[in-house]
Amino acid sequence: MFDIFSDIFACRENVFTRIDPRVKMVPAIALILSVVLSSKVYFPLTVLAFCLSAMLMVGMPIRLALLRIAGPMGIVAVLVVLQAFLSGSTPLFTLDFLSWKLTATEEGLRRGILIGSRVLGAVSVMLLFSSVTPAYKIFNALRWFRVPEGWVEIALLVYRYTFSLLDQTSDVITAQSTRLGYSSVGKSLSSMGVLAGTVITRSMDQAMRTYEAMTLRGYEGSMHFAPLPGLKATDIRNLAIVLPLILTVFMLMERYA
Amino acid sequence: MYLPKKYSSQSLKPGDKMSIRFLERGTATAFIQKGPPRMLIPALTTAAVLIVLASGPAHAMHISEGILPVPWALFWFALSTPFLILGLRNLNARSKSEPHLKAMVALVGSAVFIISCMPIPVPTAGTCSHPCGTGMAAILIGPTLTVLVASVALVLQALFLAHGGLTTLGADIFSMGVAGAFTGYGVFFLLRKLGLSWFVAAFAAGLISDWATYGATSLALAAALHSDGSFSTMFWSIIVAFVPTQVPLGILEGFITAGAYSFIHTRRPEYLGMLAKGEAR
Amino acid sequence: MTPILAVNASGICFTYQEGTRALEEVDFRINSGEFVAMLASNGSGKTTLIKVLIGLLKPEKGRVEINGLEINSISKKELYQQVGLVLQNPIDQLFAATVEEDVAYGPRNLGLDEEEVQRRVSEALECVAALELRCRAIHHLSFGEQKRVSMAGVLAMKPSILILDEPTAGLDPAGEALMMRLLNRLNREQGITVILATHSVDLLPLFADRIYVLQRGKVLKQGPSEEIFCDYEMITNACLRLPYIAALLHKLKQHDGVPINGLPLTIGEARMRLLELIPEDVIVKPTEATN
Amino acid sequence: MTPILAVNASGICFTYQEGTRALEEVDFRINSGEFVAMLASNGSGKTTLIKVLIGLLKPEKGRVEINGLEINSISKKELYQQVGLVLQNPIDQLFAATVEEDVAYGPRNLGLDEEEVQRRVSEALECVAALELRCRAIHHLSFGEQKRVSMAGVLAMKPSILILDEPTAGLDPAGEALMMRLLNRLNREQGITVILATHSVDLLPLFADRIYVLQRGKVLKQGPSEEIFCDYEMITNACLRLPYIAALLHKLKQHDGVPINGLPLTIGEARMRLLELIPEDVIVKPTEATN
Ligand SMILES: Nc1ncnc2c1ncn2[C@@H]1O[C@H](COP(=O)(O)OP(=O)(O)OP(=O)(O)O)[C@@H](O)[C@H]1O
Ligand SMILES: Nc1ncnc2c1ncn2[C@@H]1O[C@H](COP(=O)(O)OP(=O)(O)OP(=O)(O)O)[C@@H](O)[C@H]1O
Ligand SMILES: [Mg+2]
Ligand SMILES: [Mg+2]
Repeated sequence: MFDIFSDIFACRENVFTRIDPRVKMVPAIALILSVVLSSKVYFPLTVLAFCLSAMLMVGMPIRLALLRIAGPMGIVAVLVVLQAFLSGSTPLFTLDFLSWKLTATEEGLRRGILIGSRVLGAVSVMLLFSSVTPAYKIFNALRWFRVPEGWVEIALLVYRYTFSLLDQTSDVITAQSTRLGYSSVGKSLSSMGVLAGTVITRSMDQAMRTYEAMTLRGYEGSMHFAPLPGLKATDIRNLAIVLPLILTVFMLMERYA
Repeated sequence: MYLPKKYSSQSLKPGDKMSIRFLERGTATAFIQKGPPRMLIPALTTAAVLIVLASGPAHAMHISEGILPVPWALFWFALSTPFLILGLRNLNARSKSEPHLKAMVALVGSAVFIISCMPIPVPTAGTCSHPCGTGMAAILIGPTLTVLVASVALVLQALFLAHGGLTTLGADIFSMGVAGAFTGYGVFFLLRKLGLSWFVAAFAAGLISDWATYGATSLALAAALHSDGSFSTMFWSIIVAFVPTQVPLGILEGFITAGAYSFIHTRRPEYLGMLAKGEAR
Repeated sequence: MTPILAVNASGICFTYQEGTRALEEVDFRINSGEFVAMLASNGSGKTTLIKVLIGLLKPEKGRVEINGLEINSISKKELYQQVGLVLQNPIDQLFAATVEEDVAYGPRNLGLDEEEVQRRVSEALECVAALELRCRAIHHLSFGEQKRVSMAGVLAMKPSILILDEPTAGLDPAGEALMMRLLNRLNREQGITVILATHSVDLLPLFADRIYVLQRGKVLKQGPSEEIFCDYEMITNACLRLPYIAALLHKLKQHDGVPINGLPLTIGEARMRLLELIPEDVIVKPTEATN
Repeated sequence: MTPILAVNASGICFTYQEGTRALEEVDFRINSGEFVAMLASNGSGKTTLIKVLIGLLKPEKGRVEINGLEINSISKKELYQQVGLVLQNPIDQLFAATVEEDVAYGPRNLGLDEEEVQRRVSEALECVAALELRCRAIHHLSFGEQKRVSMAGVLAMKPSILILDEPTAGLDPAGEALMMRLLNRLNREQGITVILATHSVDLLPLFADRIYVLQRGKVLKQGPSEEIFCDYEMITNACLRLPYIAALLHKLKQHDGVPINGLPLTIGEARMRLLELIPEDVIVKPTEATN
């Protein structure tokens, strides 16, 4: 679990990481919105294919890309089943489940697949976006979109310390499991309570030390951020190309595919 | 404000076309006449499916990106934004007199985030799932700040783990942050007022906040997904489907919250005082 | 037949999920009862190797045997009764409220009865010279005491192999010496195999039977400390240095042409070698030799 | 008139809330431009003293002056522009997401304009030889890099006094040497007063002008390193030890009766002294002396 938690790809040099995060954010949101609005599976699936190949292109191992998409895949499967059995009217096939008969419907299945494709498409956009943009850049960019600075300040601190707390947490888990703290359900429970307590007290200790360190460098209750640089003309030009492109592809696929 | 029509028609009439399709056998028809059990069968089905698909429940606490239609996404955003603003106001107001507050809130936030990533075994389903940690956070830093922290954690989870997402952020903030935090805090506060021990109160806070989160998530999911079917069938199916994981998970979360709280209570009581300012203890 | 090795890891490769290649074809073989040091600079893969040895990380390639048994073939319980791991940071390892409870944590998880648990706690605390700390609260212990107690917690599981990640990091000289002597005693008296990861070189020659030098996830060289520290180039290559004493004598030998046999690594040895060179008549009134 | 002292603390007493008496009548006086080490074993009060010096803890008794001004009489902002503190654990100190932001944090809080902030960031990073890390995320840095960056963050405030809590703890030999050379350069080239707390003795003689030895919150002795390490008893008393080189020569002198003047503390010095003693005819073909 903790292993997936890494933003090393986002810190590599490539075409995508060089783009200003504010500029990346706009098409990402546009993509997600149009995926969610789409009424046919083609557009979401195109987006999924595009994002997956882009992820591979920026050097993410296939295994990791699949691992990241595995969770949503599970949800998709559930969704398809849920929709197939719980909505629609045209019977497709019937299952004997214990003593009951369950009927899957065509509309339900369709709808399930549509929603499933939306999930995969939208999630893959998120994943691509996060694997080419470090979270701190996203948070900083959010200031430009008028997200309150207090929120950004908290988010940046959370982001920073999550990594070091994770290391400590995994050390505590290591120590517990080598002393057989997870060898039965009961023990796991109490070990986990202790773990949660340890993580929280650690985090509070860290908070006090961090606050001390911040004071030493002149902190007086709120952070001073660097001014955001102005948008470049090329960025705006690129946006002017990409956004209509997304829109056109979306429209075409909705209408003709 | 856009509100889908069927949102208000929550009750399912006996003999509803939809549920009958599942109950062709005579033995089962008896259920149709009564109340909630008529949801049993679709629910059991979904439960079975969910249990088979181990990753489903693990991620199900957050609504995945792409599930909510745009109007619903906006609706949930509108619902949770006031709470976020409240949290930010609270933060800014308090951090003048308590300059360490921001660091504290942020670090408790990362702790909660990490705890919510801890895989915990769910005995009944034979799978792993994750606690929410919002009940814990609510006891420690209060509900409004918890909403704030949950929103940050959700954004990070959406970015790093593909749990939840951008369009569903509003709904997720509502279920994790608002529903989880306020109920957890309320229960803790109430039980302490009633003179129960803090262990019981913390346990209940963890349990109730977990269940409230799950209730709110099911509500949002059902509202978005029921399409031409009935809202309440969908809602109860989802509820019942999650029962095998969420009931034990809620209890586990209760234990973890109580364990963690007693850990802090015995080792570092000064922090409890520092954060809650004696409110809930 | 060859005797069963305490640790037999061969061809271990490990890559972290995001692609950091942390171990590359590492062979690591420790005999029962040996005292072996893993010497490497920061980020060379010591901790990763340890985690692989103890089954916490699954290697991509390669095979790890503990006391002759493949680690995946035995249960966690059996495994952790044989191998104990002491982490670098003692507070990660001390999670109970008092010393006694913490040391008893492992034995209790083994399902031993209370009497046996208490016996083990006393024994383990005695091993690390911390019996008098028994009833103290963990967060009132000093850093050195915490280190020793965290070791006791592992010893109470009665492992035959003890793996320590930087046991002397952060300790003052007295604590460092105490810790090394403790480890030495456990090794000599109880026959426990000791494997330690470290990047401090000065104390090793006195204690370690054998040293593995790692760099960027590869084993650069392994052998007894005399052999290791002879290879000046390899050592500097690995971002390490000679022990101070060896560095002095190395300089004397290489740059000043003083003829010294071999390369003394410890104070005692260096004294002997130097005394051989210094004319007797210079020495004034040798007081009673107290070694 | 006497010159203004960089740090002038007198009669400092400090007791922690739960009753640990951490400092007792400590006098601590540092001249401008000095390189002073605070040498003490674990738990002797080094960190506490540092926190008192920088105003994070209020002493019960005693008075602290920085550059001639009582610390309570000036604003925090002024104080922290004069004194910088580098904490032991870089994780505590690096709270921003990237190196650049972290180093810029202090200057921004000083209210400088963006250009000046950027200039200071570059300068500070250059001082610690970390310019190429500028755009990296903090959590991707190695431990040694983190230490240097955390120092840069403090240097960007342009303090005239730099206090470091165990700057070399946890670093491998190469990192340790790099850090000490950096500090030495800051001290010699920029005239920054350096005060460091440590319990590793071997590197001090090379760098420190003066050493304060603390024990249980009291100053045991202070003076140049030659004086300090002459007092073998005091050193062992304080749970410390002689540097290895000094220990070797001490043994040779005390136990073997080899007549050595004074007590060489560094490899260079020891080489000279030993060469004086070894007869010329023993030395074989001295190759070209490369110091
Ligand atoms: N959880 C992790 N995820 C990704 N990379 C990691 C992780 N842990 C360690 N690494 C990388 O693997 C390499 C080896 O790290 P490791 O911690 O094993 O080194 P080490 O020798 O123990 O170093 P140190 O002396 O600093 O403890 C390093 O390059 C490190 O950055
Ligand atoms: N926050 C605290 N509350 C109570 N006692 C403390 C606290 N911090 C330190 N002490 C105690 O004060 C004494 C001095 O501690 P201090 O941290 O100053 O030592 P140190 O020389 O920095 O040690 P180390 O080398 O381990 O960092 C110790 O006995 C310690 O237990
Ligand atoms: Mg390590
Ligand atoms: Mg200290």
